[in-house]
Formats: sequence, structure tokens, C-alpha cells
Amino acid sequence: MLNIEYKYGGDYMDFKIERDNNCLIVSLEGEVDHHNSEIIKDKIDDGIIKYHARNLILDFSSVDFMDSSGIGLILGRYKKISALDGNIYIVDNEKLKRILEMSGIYKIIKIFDSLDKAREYAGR
Amino acid sequence: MLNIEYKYGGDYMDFKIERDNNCLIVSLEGEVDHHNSEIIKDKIDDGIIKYHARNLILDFSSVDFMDSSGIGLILGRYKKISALDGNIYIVDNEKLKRILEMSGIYKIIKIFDSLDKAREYAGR
Amino acid sequence: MNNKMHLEFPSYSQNESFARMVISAFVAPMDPTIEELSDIKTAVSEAVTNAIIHGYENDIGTVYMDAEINENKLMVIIKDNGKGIEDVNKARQPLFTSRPDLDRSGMGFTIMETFMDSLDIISNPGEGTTVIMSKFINTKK
Amino acid sequence: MNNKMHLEFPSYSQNESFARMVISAFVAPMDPTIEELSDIKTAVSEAVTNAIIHGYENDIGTVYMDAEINENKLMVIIKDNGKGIEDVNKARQPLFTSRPDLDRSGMGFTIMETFMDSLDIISNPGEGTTVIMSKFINTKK
Ligand SMILES: Nc1ncnc2c1ncn2[C@@H]1O[C@H](COP(=O)(O)OP(=O)(O)O)[C@@H](O)[C@H]1O
Ligand SMILES: Nc1ncnc2c1ncn2[C@@H]1O[C@H](COP(=O)(O)OP(=O)(O)O)[C@@H](O)[C@H]1O
Repeated sequence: MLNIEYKYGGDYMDFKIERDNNCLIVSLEGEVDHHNSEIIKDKIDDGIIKYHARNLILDFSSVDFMDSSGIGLILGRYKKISALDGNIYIVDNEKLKRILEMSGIYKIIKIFDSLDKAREYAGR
Repeated sequence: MLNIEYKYGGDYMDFKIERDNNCLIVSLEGEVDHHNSEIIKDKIDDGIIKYHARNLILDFSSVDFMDSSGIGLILGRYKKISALDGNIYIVDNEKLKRILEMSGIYKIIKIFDSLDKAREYAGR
Repeated sequence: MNNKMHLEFPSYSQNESFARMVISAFVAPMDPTIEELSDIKTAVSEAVTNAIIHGYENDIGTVYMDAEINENKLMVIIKDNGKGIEDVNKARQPLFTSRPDLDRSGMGFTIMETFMDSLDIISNPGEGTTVIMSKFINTKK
Repeated sequence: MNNKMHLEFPSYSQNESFARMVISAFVAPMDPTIEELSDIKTAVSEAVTNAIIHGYENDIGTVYMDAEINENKLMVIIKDNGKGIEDVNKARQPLFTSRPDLDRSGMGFTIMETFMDSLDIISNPGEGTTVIMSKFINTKK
């Protein structure tokens, strides 16, 4: 038995951007597609500048759908933060492993299975 | 937030037919439309004959969608069991009140808000 | 917010639930209440069922569903190329059904009328039936 | 079990999720596993997104989705009348994208190919693009 969730306004996604010292933590929930990626992309980039973030954690642990737009979102942020000599970390989940693997993300970005682990590593 | 449930085989409905003394209890779950009504109609009518049922309880308490095909299903069974000098009782829920009201079902059939109450009444 | 959609499917009865799910997905961005969504699903279910059982009877034909969102107004059009309705006024009456043999209750059009804000029926024998319904969604925003 | 559907909608990006929900509702009677359903949704999302951002770019055009079930085989066709693809073989290569400026990853066709059993692309510059995908669903029955 499967469920489709209708979220407010038809965006099927919630997100939260928090600052934790020099770390920007972006938590996503729901579906990451092109439509939704466009909505959060600029907000993340603004956050990086505004908070002079040196570390960016993208927490996808509560994402239940992601297509290649999510890969584009990750790679785009990777480029931005790398240009600022910062680091990017990803929290994934079982559902996303295949698409992250396929697109080579695991080879260039460090992945964690929980936000706590990512935060601990980033704060070393 | 609303949910759509995909059930096995795309029928979006489960049902159970039980015999309790001279009472036939039909419990429905999910969506009652024309497609699904056609599936259970004959089974209920067979059950009435096979078990010489004098009382028929249609338990709609777990039904979350019903259109006028459900009204037709109820009225058709009402006619069948009345012709056999039997009685029919309905268990409804909040979601179905409007459509049952509109179609005049409350005027001709006794309605209960739980299966236990219907069973108790039928077993007097 | 404006949007529209056009859907065609064969008149198999299992597509009644498919049509309900499509309209649910289409109106979701309007953020309807559970009651509004249930009203729309029920009205669509009635119109699609009619196309399947009355319009095409024992044949398989194509059912057409068009929907449009204009600000907070939803319009849904269900069309078939089936046998059509001789007397639309009579057909609209509560409890009127041409198929009591199929356990029809004759409440379909009454439900569409009650659950939606407007209902128009265009039909001629041999030319099929078009049902046009609209409903305003209370936006909470 | 056989069935088919035809859907048309404007190329608004919010309709990417609408298309995913429609295909999910359509294949539900095939009783796919969660993985199979996720593969189909992802492939449809890629093809519809491409029609929206590459096919129609900054214009709003119509996206067409056809699907057909023949026994345990699903076929999905996504079509646009947009700008078309000059070199389809190049476009199919992993990581190739004409729009790195839009944060595209160039993985769309690769994902469609991997998640479905077959992928065909018919496209000519100025004539739009048609993507034809099929997948067998393991029936447990
Ligand atoms: N699409 C249609 N094609 C042909 N006849 C129709 C159609 N829709 C409705 N009708 C006619 O109108 C009558 C009343 O319809 P309705 O109020 O929905 O009740 P019911 O479906 O229970 O018969 C039907 O019995 C049928 O004769
Ligand atoms: N529907 C389409 N219309 C026009 N061009 C397309 C279409 N689909 C794909 N393309 C072209 O093929 C390229 C590769 O597509 P894809 O593998 O999905 O990657 P991406 O969408 O990330 O660019 C696109 O960058 C685009 O140039």
C-alpha cells in the first residue's frame, strides 16, 4: 500500500534552513523535482552568502522522491561552496542511494546516514 | 493533508462477509463506487440465499468514499431482503451522512454508528 | 493560479477510480478542504460512471475529462460519444433512472448539482453527452 | 489486464508532480512494487521536466502523456512540440546537458534508460520530441 501526500499549495515539499556556527543546514522533506529545486536553490545560495557558511549540509533523509533535478541541485551547491573553499555534506536515505550512486555523487561528496553524524563531522 | 490508498489490484476496496446466527454482516472498507459495487452485489445476494439470512447489516463505518452507486447497492439489498421478510441495517460514518441523507436512506432504513449497536439491535 | 488538463480513457469501470485520482491530483494545488475535495471526487465519479454505464452501455468507448482552474474556480467537463439523453429535464430529476435493473438510484445528477456550484448538461440522442460542472474553492490564503 | 490513457497539460513546472501522480494512479492496478513504481515515477518526471525546460524553454506549450498497459507491460510516451534535439546520440550520453546554467546534471536520459526496460527518442530540431519508454511489471499473482 502506497501513499501520495498532498501538501499545501501543491508543492509537495517542505524545507528548513538553519545556521549552526559556520554550518548551514538545509533539511528537505517530500519530493525534490525541478519545480521544487528552483524554489530552494536561490534560498540556499542566499544563505551561504548571508551567513558566510563554510560548511553546507543538505539533509535528504526525509525526501521520498528525487529525480535528476536533485542531482543538479547538489552539484550546483557543490560548485558554489567549493569556490568559497567550503565543504558540502549530504545525508541520504535508502530510497535515494541508487540515483546518487548512478550520478557519481558518492565519489565527490561525503555522505552520512544521519544528520547528527554529518553535523559532528562538519564541526570537527 | 489527504491520502489516496492504492490497494491490491486497483480495486481500492476490501470487504468481508460473515454470518452471525441468522444475521449476515457485510463489512466494507475503502471506496464504494459502481465498479466495486458490481463486485460485491452478487456476493451479498448469494450470502442472503445461502445462509437464509433474515437480517442484513451493511457496515460502511470504514468506507471513506461512496457515490450514488452505494445508494443503489443499499436500495437493491433493501428490496431483496424485504421481499424475504427480512430487515436491513446500516452502519455509517460522518463522511457518508450527507449522501445518505440526500437520498432518503435514513427515512427507510435504520442506521447505527457502530457495528456492535447494529448487531445488538438485529439480535433482539 | 491557472492550469488546465485534458484526459482520455476507455470506458472500463476500473477507470472510475482513476478519474477520481486524476481530478484529486489536479485540484490539490488549490488546497481544497477535505469536504471540497470529496464533493469534487463524488461529482466526477457520478459523471464518469454515467458515461460508462449509460453512455456506452455494453460497448467500450472513450471518456473525456477536461478540467480548468481559473484563480479559485474549478471547471470540470466530462464527455462521452455514447447514446445521449432524450429528455435532459427528466433525467435531472432526483430518483429518475432508466436503469433500475442495474441498481441505479437515479441520484447521480442530483449529487452533481448539490456538490458542485453549477451543472450543465448538453446531450442529444445518438450524439453523446457533455456534463459541465464548476465549483469555487475557498482559498484560505 | 489492458488499459490506456491520454493526458495533455500545459508546461508549467508544477505539473511535473501532477504527471507523476497520474502515472502512479494509472499503474496502480498492475500492483507494482514500491521500487517499480518509484522507477516509473522518476522516468516520467525526467521526460516531463525535459519537455518543460528544454522543449518549451521559456514558453508555455502542451505536454502530452500517453500510457498503455498490455498484460504486464507498461508503455509510456511523453511528447512535446518544442524545439527538438539536434543530436540525439549526444543528448543520451550520461552527464551531457545543454543547460549547465540551469543546474541540469545531464543524467535525465541515463535515468530513463536505467529505470525503464526500453527507451526510444524521436526528435528533430523545430519538430519537438517524443520519448517512448516501456517496462515490465513483475506480477506477483
Ligand atoms: N452520459 C449519459 N449518457 C446517456 N444517458 C445518461 C448519461 N448520464 C445520465 N443519463 C441518463 O440520465 C438518467 C439519470 O442519471 P443519474 O441522475 O445519474 O442517475 P442514475 O445513473 O442512477 O440512473 C440515467 O438513468 C440515464 O438514463
Ligand atoms: N524534450 C526535449 N526537447 C529538447 N531538448 C531536449 C529534450 N529532452 C532532452 N533534450 C536535450 O538533451 C539533453 C540531455 O537531456 P538529459 O539527459 O535529460 O539531461 P538534462 O535535462 O539534465 O540536461 C538536454 O540538455 C537537452 O539539450
